[in-house]
Order: sequence, then C-alpha cells, then structure tokens
Amino acid sequence: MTIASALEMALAAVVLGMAMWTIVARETFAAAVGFVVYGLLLALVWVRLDAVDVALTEAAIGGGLSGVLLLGAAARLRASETRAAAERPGGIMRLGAAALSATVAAAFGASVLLLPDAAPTLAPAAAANAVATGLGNPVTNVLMAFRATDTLLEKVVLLLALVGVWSLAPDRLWGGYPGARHQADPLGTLAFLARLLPPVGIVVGIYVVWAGANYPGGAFPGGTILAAMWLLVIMAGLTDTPTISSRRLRLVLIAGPGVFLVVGLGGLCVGTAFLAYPVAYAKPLIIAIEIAMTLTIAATLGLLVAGAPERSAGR
Amino acid sequence: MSAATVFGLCGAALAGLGLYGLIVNPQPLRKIVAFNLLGSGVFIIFGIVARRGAAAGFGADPVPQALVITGMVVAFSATALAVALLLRLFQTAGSVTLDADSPANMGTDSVDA
Amino acid sequence: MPYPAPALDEVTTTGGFLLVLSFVVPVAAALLAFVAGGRPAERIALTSMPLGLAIAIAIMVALKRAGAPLVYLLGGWAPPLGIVLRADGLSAVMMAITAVVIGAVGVFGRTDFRTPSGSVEARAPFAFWILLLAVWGALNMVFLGGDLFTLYVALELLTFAAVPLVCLDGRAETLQAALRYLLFALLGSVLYLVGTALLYGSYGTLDIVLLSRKIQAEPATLAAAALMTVGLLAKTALFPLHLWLPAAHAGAPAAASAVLSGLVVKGSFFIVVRFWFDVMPGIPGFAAAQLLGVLGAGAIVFGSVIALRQERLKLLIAYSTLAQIGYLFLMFPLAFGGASTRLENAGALAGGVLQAISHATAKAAMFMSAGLIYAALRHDRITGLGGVARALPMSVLAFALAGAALIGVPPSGAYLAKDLLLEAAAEREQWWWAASIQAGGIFTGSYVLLVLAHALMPAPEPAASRASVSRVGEAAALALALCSLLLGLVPWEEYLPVARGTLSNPLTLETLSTALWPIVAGGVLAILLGRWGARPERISMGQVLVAMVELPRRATLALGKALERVDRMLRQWSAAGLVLLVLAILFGAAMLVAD
Amino acid sequence: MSLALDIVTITAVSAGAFFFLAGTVGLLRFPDTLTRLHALTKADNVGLGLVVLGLLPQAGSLRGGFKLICVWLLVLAAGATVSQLIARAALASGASGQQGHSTVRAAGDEGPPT
Repeated sequence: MTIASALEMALAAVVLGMAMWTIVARETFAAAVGFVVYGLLLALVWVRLDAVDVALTEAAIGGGLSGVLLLGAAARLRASETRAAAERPGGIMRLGAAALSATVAAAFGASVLLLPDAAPTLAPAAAANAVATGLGNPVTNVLMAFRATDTLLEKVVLLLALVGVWSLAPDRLWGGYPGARHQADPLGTLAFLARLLPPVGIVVGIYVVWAGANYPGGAFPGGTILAAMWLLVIMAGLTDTPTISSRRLRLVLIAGPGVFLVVGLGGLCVGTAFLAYPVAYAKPLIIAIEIAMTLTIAATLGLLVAGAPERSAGR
Repeated sequence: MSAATVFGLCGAALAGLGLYGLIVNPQPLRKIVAFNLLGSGVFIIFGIVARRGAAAGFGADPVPQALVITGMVVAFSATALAVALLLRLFQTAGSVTLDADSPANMGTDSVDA
Repeated sequence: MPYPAPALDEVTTTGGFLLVLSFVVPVAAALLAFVAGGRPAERIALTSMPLGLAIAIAIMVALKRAGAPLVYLLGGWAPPLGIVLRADGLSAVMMAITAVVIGAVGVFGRTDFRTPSGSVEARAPFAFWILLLAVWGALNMVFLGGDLFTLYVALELLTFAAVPLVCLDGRAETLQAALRYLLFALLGSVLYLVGTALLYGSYGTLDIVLLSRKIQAEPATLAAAALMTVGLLAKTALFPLHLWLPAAHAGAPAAASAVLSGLVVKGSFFIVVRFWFDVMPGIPGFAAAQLLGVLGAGAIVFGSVIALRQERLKLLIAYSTLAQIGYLFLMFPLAFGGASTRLENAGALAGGVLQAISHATAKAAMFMSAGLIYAALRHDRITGLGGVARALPMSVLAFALAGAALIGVPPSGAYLAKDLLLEAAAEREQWWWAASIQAGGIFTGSYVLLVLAHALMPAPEPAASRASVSRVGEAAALALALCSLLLGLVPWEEYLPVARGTLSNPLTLETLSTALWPIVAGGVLAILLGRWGARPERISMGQVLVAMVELPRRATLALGKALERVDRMLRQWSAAGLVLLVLAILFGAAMLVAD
Repeated sequence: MSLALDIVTITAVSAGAFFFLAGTVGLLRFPDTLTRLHALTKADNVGLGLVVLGLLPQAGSLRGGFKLICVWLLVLAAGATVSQLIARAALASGASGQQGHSTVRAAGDEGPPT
C-alpha cells in the first residue's frame, strides 16, 4: 500500500463520487457541472494509467467540449425539467435496474480481473515498426499509419454528425447561421478575455499538434483547443458563425478526410498499398494530413457545439 | 492493489452507474450524460488493458490508446447529434419525454369494426 | 463459405484493391457531394451508384476466379498490428444486393428529393443524398471489415447516417423516434465496445481470423461474447429489443424507410453472423444458439400479429420487418449442432443469408409502393385503401410481387432460403424450428393478403381517376420486387456454403403446391385477426361467412389485443433497458453453462 | 542544496493546499453567491500560485518551469473572467440576496446565454 496507490484509490473514489452525483443530482444543470468536473478528474486517471495522449483528449473532449454542449443544453431545457421528471419510473423498476446494472458491472469487473497475467500486447510490434513513419509518438504511429483506416472513418463519422445536426434545421433557415447570435458588451470582461486568450490558445494548439509527432499531443487535442478558442470568440460576440452554405467553410470541413483519402489513393496507385506511405516521405505526408485534420477538427467541433442553423442568411 | 486493479474496478463501477442512469432517468439529457459515463467507464477498461500491456519501453500499449481516442471522437459526435436532436425536439414538441404515447399505437384502441 | 483458415502470414490477394474501392467510392462521393451541394450533390450520388454496382460485380467475379476469400492489407500492415479487408462469399453477396437496393432507392428518391428549381440548395435533398452515400459506404465497410474495432466504427457511421434519415421531415413524432433510435443504438454499441475491450485484453488482437485461432471458452471471452451479441441485437431490433424500430421505420420518408428496413438493419445482423460463425464458431454453445432461435421465433409470431393489428400501412410494413428479422435468427440453432465446435450445417447459414438478401429487396420494394400509395391518397390507413388497386395498378402490383417474394413463392429467394432452413431443421430433427419457419410463411401471407384484399376492394366514393404518381418510382419498386422474386434462379453455389444440387429446379408442380398452402392459411389468419373496415354488405353470401367466423375471430382478437399491450409495455424505455440487461445475463449464463 | 529546495517545495505546496482548504470552507460556509465567489477566487488563486511556486524547483527544465507559470497565469485569467460573469449573472437574476446592496449596476453586459 504505497502512497501512490493510496492516492489512486482516493482519486478513484472522488471520480466515482462525481459520477454518482451526475446520476442522482436533482437538477440537470448541476449534473452537467458535475460531469465537467468528472471529465477533468478522469484526465488525471488517464495520466496515472500512463496514457498521456488519452488524458489530453479526455480533458479536451470529456471536460471541455462535452461540458459546454451539456451545459448549454441543460440551460435551454430547464423549462422541460418538471414535466419530464414526473415520468420517473417506479421504485420496483429502479430497484430492478440497479440490481441488473450491478450484476452486469460485476461480471464486467470480474472479467477484467480475470484477464490473463501475461498480458498480450502489441507494444513491441508498434516499437519495431515505428521506423517506417519516422515518428516518435507510438500512439500517433498507430493512429496515422498502422490503423489509419480507423482514423479516416472516424473523421467521416465526425462530418456525418455535422450533416445530421445541420439537417435538423427548419427548411426556411437552410443556408443560415448556426447557433444563436451572441451579443456581449464590447468593453466587458468576456470580450476582454476573448481578445486576450485566443492568441495564447492558438499558439498552444499549434504546439500540441506539432509536438504530437514525437511527444503526447496530436491533431485531436490541438484541434479541440483551436475549436475552444473559436467558440470563445463567437460567444463574446466578436465574430459570427459562418453560413453553412459558404463554399470555403465546406472545403475546410472536408480538408481532413479529403487529404487523407488523396494520400491513401496515392499510396494505392503509386505506392505499395492504400494508405501506405513511401518511407522517404512518410513523416512529411503524415504531418500534412495532421495539419489538414486539425483545421477540420477545429471547424467541425466548433460547429457541432454551435448546433443547427437558427438564423437565416438574410439578416 | 496495483493501479490497474483499482482503476479496473472503478471503470466497471462507472459502467454500472452509466447503465443505471441510462435506463432509469426519464430525461433524455440525463440519459446522454449517463451514456458518456458508460462510455468513459469502458474506455477506462481499454486503459487498463493498455497499462497491463506496457512493454518495449512504452508506459502503455499504444494500440488500445489509439482505439480509445477514436472511441472518444465517436462518443462526442454521438453526444453532439443527440443534444441537437433533443433541442430540436424540444423546439417543435415543447416536451422531451421519450415515452409519450408514441404514434405507433395511436388509435389502435379504436373500436374494432 | 466462412473464412477457411488461410496461410499464417496473410498477403494482399489479386483483385484486393477492389475491396478498397468499394468503400472509398461512396465515401469520396459523399465528401464531394458535401462540398458541391445542391443539384450537383444529386448528380454525384447518382453517377457513383452504377460505379459501385460495377465494383460489387467485379468483386464477385474476382472471388469466383480466385476460389478463396479476397484479402487486402490496409497500409501494407499485416494483422495483428494492421487492419485487413476480407471478402468471402457472404460479404460479396451482401455487397451486390446493397448496391442494387441503393441504386433502386437512388432512382426512387429522385422524385421526392429533388432540389426545387427556385433555390440553389435545399435541406432535405442535400441531407438525403449525402446520408444515402454514407449508409452505402458504412455497409460496405461492415461487410468487408476484418477487425472488430473497424466494424465498430463502421457500425457507428451506419447509425449516424441512419438516424437523421428517420427525422428528415422534421415532425415531432419522427424527431422523438430518431432520438429513441439513437440512444438505444448507442447503448448497443457501447456493449459491443465492452466486448472488444475484453477480447483485446485476453488475446492481444481484434483481427477476426487471428482471434478465431486463439479464442477459447474462458469466462472473460464468454462475457465479451454475451455482451457483444446483446449489443448487436439491440442495434438489429430483434424482439424484445425492438422499441425504436416501428416508429423510426414508419415515420421516415418512403425512400429512407426502404433503406432503413432493407439494408441498415442487415449491417448489425451481418456482424452477429461474422461473430458467431467466424470469430468463435461453436463457442457460444447449444443453449445460447437455442436462445437466439427462441427470440427469433418470438419475433415472428409477435411482429406478425401486431402487424395484422395495425391501422397504417407503413406501420404494418415496419412490424413485418420486425417479424422478418426474427426469421433471420432462426438459422443460428440450425447451423450449430450439439456440442460441435465446427459449423455443422452450412446450408442453414446459406439459408439465413439468402433470407436476408431477399428480405432486403422485397422490403425495400414494399416501402416504396407504400410511399407511392401515401403520395397518391395523402393517407395510408389500411381500411381506407379501397379502390387503390384501380387507381395505382403498378404500385399495388409491386406490393403484391414483393409480398409474394417475402412469403416464399417459388422461384423467390425466400423460397430457397426456407427450403434450405427446412432441410437443416429436418437434418437436426429440430421440428420446432421447422414449425416456426412454416408459421413465418403463413404470417407473412396473412398481412400481405390483408393489404391486398383492402386494396382490391371497390372504392367507397366513385372510382378515383388514375392518380398521377411518378412512373420512375413505380418502375424502381417493380424492379426490386421482381429481383427478389427471381433470386431463386441465381446459382449460389460459388458464393454461399451450399452443396451443389440442393437447388432443384424451383418451378416443378410439387414445389408450387407446397408454396400455395401458406397463402391459404395466411388468408384465414388475415380474416381472423386483421382489421376490416365497414362490413362488405353487398356480398350476401358474406353474411353467412361472417356469422360463421364470428366466434374464432373474437378469440383471436383477444389474443391480438393482449399482444398489443405487451408490445406497448416492451416499447417503454425503462422496460426495454431492463430486458436488454436480462438478455445479457441470460446469454452469459447460457454460454457459461454450455462451456 | 536539493534538501533546501525540497523543504521549499513542501512548505509552499502545503501552504497552497491550506489556501485551497480555506477557499472550499468559504464556499460551503458563506451565505450567498457573491461572497462565495469572493472566497473562491481569492483563496484558490493564491493557493495555486503557492503550489506552482513549490513545484518550480521540481520542474525538470527551465521550459517546464515556464509552462507551470503559464498554467497559473491562464487559470488566473480564466478565473477572474468567469467570476465576473457569474457575479453579473447573479446580480441580473437577483439571486444575490441583499436587494438593497448598492452595487454598481452592470451596464448592459449580459454574459453568455448560459
């Protein structure tokens, strides 16, 4: 029972406490606030599990953007709380759900504990093949080279979610501005922060993307930081979301998967296989794809949080 | 009690909490929060698998880490789509209950000819 | 034939690049359509459909010539580190049918989803074409993926493309149906993710072939198998986890309903097949396979009775999808004999897949004709369908042909599937599955005849003039119905694990007669359970008939209403969640007992 | 030399922890939003400053030290802005309790719509 494992137990207890809070909190807004705290604490858990890339992504997504999304929705849906709460299932149903969830969780936990001691791993294989891409960060190697198709499909999933969100707009608002128009006092504190922070945020975001080649980081946390800066500027009312029919925006939105596909097909026609990088140009190609992906991720995440078009292009 | 065991049980407990919240809470937004809880619990188990697979100089097996990052992106886009759907439902119907008498059985109780 | 164990170190086979093209073409077309927007988006989608069909056919030809599954190492990395695309007979057949149905839906969708001349770009057409291409790309990836996590990402891509299709018209009911569908599908995919985590933790790989070599019946593996199976059943909406399907498939626009019912549901079904037959053949054991069969038989009876009770045509067809999904799962107990580890009866697998593809084409045709009828009459109440046969002869003919194909009138694919499944049931002496297969045919006959009877009834007001409905749409529906009807004539030996010779000529007199009695029995059931509008006064002989039928009708109606109450209860969210967890525990227990 | 640095670290970090504790007690004990905000921002910012000061000697390189200081400055900026906005929102929604409290009416600055 070293100090470290005592701390880990305390961390796990606090994380479970926050998770319990998000389930039992009476008001949805309080639960959303609890979820943001839970997301940040989870990032600490990932650091303890030696998965720093994932910790960055969890802090950026779990704590950050998911929190913004849920807080925004909780505020807008406050009026529907009372009626929806009335439909709470009865005692027996809740008891049954608790018992069954506990059983499934127990089976899941037991299977995790029963995993074989000589844990099978692909770390040596990833290390041995890292020379093909010339990148130091093993996770980026897996994401961008060994399992590149998963990353390509994941970017298409992100774009699909955006098409789905946009398709929820009323017909007359198609081609308009996503999200509400935020007005804030141009001399107020929010506007001040929106002028002060973005330059720092953009430098940090680009650094995280650039460092992703050899150290924890990469397109995803970096892109999320850039998206957060863009959202901050939009929320402070200094700029407005672009109209969804603007050609330039749409080109940025498909830049990531588009460049990925072009490089992949290049590999198919010229190189050895689809998504295979010629060893000499592997690193520059991967960096180029990462830059395009960062732009796409920043734009897509920002627009996903902004939501469906709510204002027509006329105004 | 190694880190993997502590967080393994923590991940399983999170999954159980997420399942409970997803089934019981009537409000769709709380179901989305519970879904994120369930998802992060499962990702913690991927993290445990990665941590146990530490070898060749890496603190953790990079493959499950990459799977988790991809999974998180998919989970976030699911959350964004669900929240947008929910807000649009609230805008058009004024209520967000999932179990209102769904149209599927409207009128089936009418007197059968 | 499922994957035979290939050489240890897999290598990209000739023609492997076709597999890459089959999922790159739809995805690239979707990206281009997203940027082009408006009318060019529709043109891009329509030009990519014949290209995709050509690729699917080229894959079937390459597969036939190679004689072994086509393999492609993505990025040049061999598993377990890399990801592999594999196409065996099953995936080639499913991809060909997907290309055909997507093409027909594309032709049918041009009438409803055309960008109006006034505007540069409209919401519904823009979204429809991109989502249709995304569904197609996701399905091709589901059929080809060789890695369980890639299948998860493809499955999510499929769900995110299908959910907005449900609420494309923006009404409150469809938005609610889409939200229920999304949340329940997410619950299913997280359970699938739990399984992949445990499998990777146990064996260090997620590649299907490598896993099938290393997998043993350990507790962690069985827990993973149970959770993954139940997660996929939730996404396939097998009874009793069907809470989202009726409202979603009935509420969607006609072209979208055709894709949802015909193809999207088949994606997660295909992964269950890949999981049970290729990843861990025989490991789940006899009891779990029987449980799957029981759920399937339950779905047939439950879905069909509720379908007969429906007021609206689209809901009837949606519940018919519920029943046909149950039909698909009957093959699991038939394919796995007692304590066998290898696949006992390949015929059952071939029957199941044949049933899947014939249902895909027939159900898409049915939803298209229902859409045409709705467009002409502005309503789809079954009792109000009088005179529609005269007003829309082509649409009703398409519905009738599709219905006949579903019932299993030779030479349809369903007939062949039923023939193979019955043969497997006879071989395994499991008569109860033969009984449920026959019941499936009878029930299908009942609701098809119910609708046709109403359509052929004389129109209440003066004969409605021939309604103007898009000829192109009717042609697409007819083509699909005919395609499903003629699937029995295709020589399936090269692609499905079917011993040569079982495909006796399906046009002999004897086979025709065996196909007719389910229709007669179905008719009787329709009279007993169906909703009949005003009494048919003009037929005097009818009075006697109706009086005679009164007593049994009241009894079956009581059964019908009881099942409807069960259905409404099962479609409450918390009840469905509990049933999901109970099933997970049942499957886990069944697998542990068998091991 | 390192012993002295360790002592500095221990004292600074524990002082920082104490300030965090004070901030939390303030959050729990104080009656209304404005006073709680006051307690939180003051105590936590000083607390974090002390913790960062304590960690500076432990930071491996000069760059690491600069990054720690950046963290502190960013938290300062974010904390200050957010507490201003919450205070204005609290005033706007009248949740601050003392209606008669003569505070400067925020001139037209309504925070983000949340």
